[in-house]
Amino acid sequence: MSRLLARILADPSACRGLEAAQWTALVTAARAESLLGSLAFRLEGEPGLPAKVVQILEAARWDSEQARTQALWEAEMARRALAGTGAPVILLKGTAIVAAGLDAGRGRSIGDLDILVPHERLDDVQRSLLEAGWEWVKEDSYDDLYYRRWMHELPPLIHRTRDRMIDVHHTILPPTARPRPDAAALIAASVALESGLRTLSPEDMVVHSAAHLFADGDLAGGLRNLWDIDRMLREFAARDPGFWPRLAERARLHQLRPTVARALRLARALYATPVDPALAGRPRLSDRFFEARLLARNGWGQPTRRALRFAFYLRSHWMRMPPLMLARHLWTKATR
Amino acid sequence: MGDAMSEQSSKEGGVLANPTRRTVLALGAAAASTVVTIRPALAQTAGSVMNCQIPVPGPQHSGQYIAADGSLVAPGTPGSFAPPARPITGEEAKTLLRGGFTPNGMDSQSAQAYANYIRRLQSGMSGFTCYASLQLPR
Amino acid sequence: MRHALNVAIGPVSFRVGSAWRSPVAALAGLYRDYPAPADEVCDFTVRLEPEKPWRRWLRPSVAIHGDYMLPDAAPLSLAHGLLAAEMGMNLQMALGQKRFLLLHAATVERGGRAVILTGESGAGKSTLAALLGERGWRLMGDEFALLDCESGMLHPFPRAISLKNGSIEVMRKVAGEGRLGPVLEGTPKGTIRHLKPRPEAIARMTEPARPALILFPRFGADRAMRPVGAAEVFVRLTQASTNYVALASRGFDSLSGLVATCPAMAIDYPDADTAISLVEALFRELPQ
Amino acid sequence: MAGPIYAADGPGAIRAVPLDGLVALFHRPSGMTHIVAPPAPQILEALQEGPADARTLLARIAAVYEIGEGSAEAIEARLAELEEAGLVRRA
Repeated sequence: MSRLLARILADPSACRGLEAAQWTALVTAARAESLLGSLAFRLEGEPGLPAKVVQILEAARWDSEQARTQALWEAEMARRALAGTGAPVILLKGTAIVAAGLDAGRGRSIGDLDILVPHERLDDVQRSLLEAGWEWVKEDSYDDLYYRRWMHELPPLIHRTRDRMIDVHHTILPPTARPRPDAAALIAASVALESGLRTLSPEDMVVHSAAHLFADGDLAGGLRNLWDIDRMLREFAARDPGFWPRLAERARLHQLRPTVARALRLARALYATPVDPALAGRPRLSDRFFEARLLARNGWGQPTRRALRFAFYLRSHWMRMPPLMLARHLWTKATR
Repeated sequence: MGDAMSEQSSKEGGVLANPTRRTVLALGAAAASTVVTIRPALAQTAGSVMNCQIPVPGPQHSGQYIAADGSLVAPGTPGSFAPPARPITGEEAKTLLRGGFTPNGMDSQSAQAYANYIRRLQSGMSGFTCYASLQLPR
Repeated sequence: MRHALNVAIGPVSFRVGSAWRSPVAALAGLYRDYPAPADEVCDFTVRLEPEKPWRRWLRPSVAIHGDYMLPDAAPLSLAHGLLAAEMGMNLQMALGQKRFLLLHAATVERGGRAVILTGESGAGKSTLAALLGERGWRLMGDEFALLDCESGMLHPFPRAISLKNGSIEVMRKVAGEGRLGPVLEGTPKGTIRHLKPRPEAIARMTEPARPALILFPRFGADRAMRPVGAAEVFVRLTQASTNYVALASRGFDSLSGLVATCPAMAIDYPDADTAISLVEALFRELPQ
Repeated sequence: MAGPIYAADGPGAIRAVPLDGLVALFHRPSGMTHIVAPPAPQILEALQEGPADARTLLARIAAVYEIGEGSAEAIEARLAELEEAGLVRRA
């Protein structure tokens, strides 16, 4: 069912002629992949939808509108809390996408607030957030040490009255990952929004999305992340003919050229995204596995392809940590 | 209630307080709170939607003991209590938090410590949604 | 999934899938008289499945999954599969309903005007609504009231009423054995039996009504009533709603509209007859 | 000594419905609902004239209302609460 979902997102007219049971399955798969809001905006105005589908999609659009308000408000609260530090505050992921008014933000579900700040300002930022009502989610010295040493972000904080989490990053991949993105360059190229908050440059947003899709997890929620990439590539390329060469240049700078290339190939395969063939490179056999993993969900919303999922889960740990460190991490988790 | 309300009800922005000149306004004591924010409630539906449980402590901290104030401490710390043998059910948690009967198999002091642990749960921790759903409004 | 059934309750439809036959069979029995949404798209999907693959056979336990899930939900035993299906549907409503403002309340209707009965669980509103449903009122729902954000109308959600412990015998005497579902013993909420609403309530399940009166019933105290102020009603209803905050301005507008137009009373009652006479009296006093 | 200067969102950011003595506010930028008691609505109203500190706000309010008991400190405390709720911000 995920394949049909991807096809309809890419080409809404592909939904014509679906039967009731297929619609129910499509809605369920879209919910499971956090793509119902995006689907709802893609199908807005599509003729001949069943009345029930019209209602479900309309409610999904309202819901994503509310998600957008909440995300922007949380960003504004962080801006107010951090105004005194003078540090640049760069929005990442979903909040950045909606704050920049990008097409990818239409209907997008948004979870935690993710921000990027310069590494040397982490202590100031942390102090100001704690003063403004954010609290550590868990008090645990091992976790704290683990984050400080091995992670690209502070341990998660949650606001005590608004119950919203914030992830404060100082770069976009853990220091243990093999690619080493240039955090200073990310910050230097960032773009100011009217509010004073910032987003990454368009090219860096795509690079970050690609890094996040592959390196920072086991591809859970990958279909949604790839949809972000599809929308951004289309929008940025249409806006600016210099986009593709700059994307290639930034991908190289952040040591993420193969990652970006793979994201481009997958976007092209699943969402028919027009991509720069030189940057995308030649298809690789392993692309098949990634494609299958991204589509591993049925019309009941159940995950499928258990073995493939597990392989990707192992891979995510492998990529984040060198083997010795991984062993030490799993040992500590198991024995404390 | 009806009529007076509906006349006033749909004022957009601007005239918040509908003031008549020289209405007496008490500013109140500095400590008196005047803002209540409506927060999401799974509240009263708890019983009808779920049958939840709270692991004490959560899986990430298994093996740790619970101090009287609900914080987690190393096993065997004086004045602390061993975790319960099984997760606390939503129904039991409700009773515990009200300070009512002690569920079977618990003594009252450890029950108090568990209740304090549950009160300290925060979003993102195991059992939090269960706890949040038990917060009956007052 | 191996076993599946579509169920429509009022304006909402569910697709319930199960790894076992028995929960779906029990559900089909209970909802036999409801119009079947065979060829309709369903709003929500519920999955009753084993937590771990081997739990399908070995000490089977039913995990409640679906479009919307709660991480802390504990599985139920297969003998309580019907209850799991019901909880699964309620969970979708509580977490996923965005078309209507969802109030945790029972609703009854007469002459096109609806009475909302709300309050904490255990206040007796479910049984009270079920009794009113046997005495000339149309039962719109015993658990959820659906307030339409555009029209301000209430939509019925007349699912089978879940009777607990003592109220089972009370309702069996009034409604008879024929409309009762199987006895579920030893559930987390005690003994449970479901009661099918009267045929008229089911036949009119897509017909909305205008809200006319809000009541906060409380069982167990001496007969008493007091008007409830607008601010208190507003706050209590936000807390009785699972989606008030999620609906944002639509929730605010429809709830403030409801509070502005409906009088609200708290009623205390020592027994069912007193409660019914209080409801009847207050309803008669409403301006036409 | 002048305290901090506060500002509120412009008109249209808030929808207000009186509820016997209290006011329910829907704050559009946050999507949140607040129930507020006097003098919070009056402070928000007075801020519509422009950013101000507690002392200036007290003067603005006193031009419209007979001030009962209370002082600029009370206004200061209310402002802190309104700031935490996101209804006012430091200018």
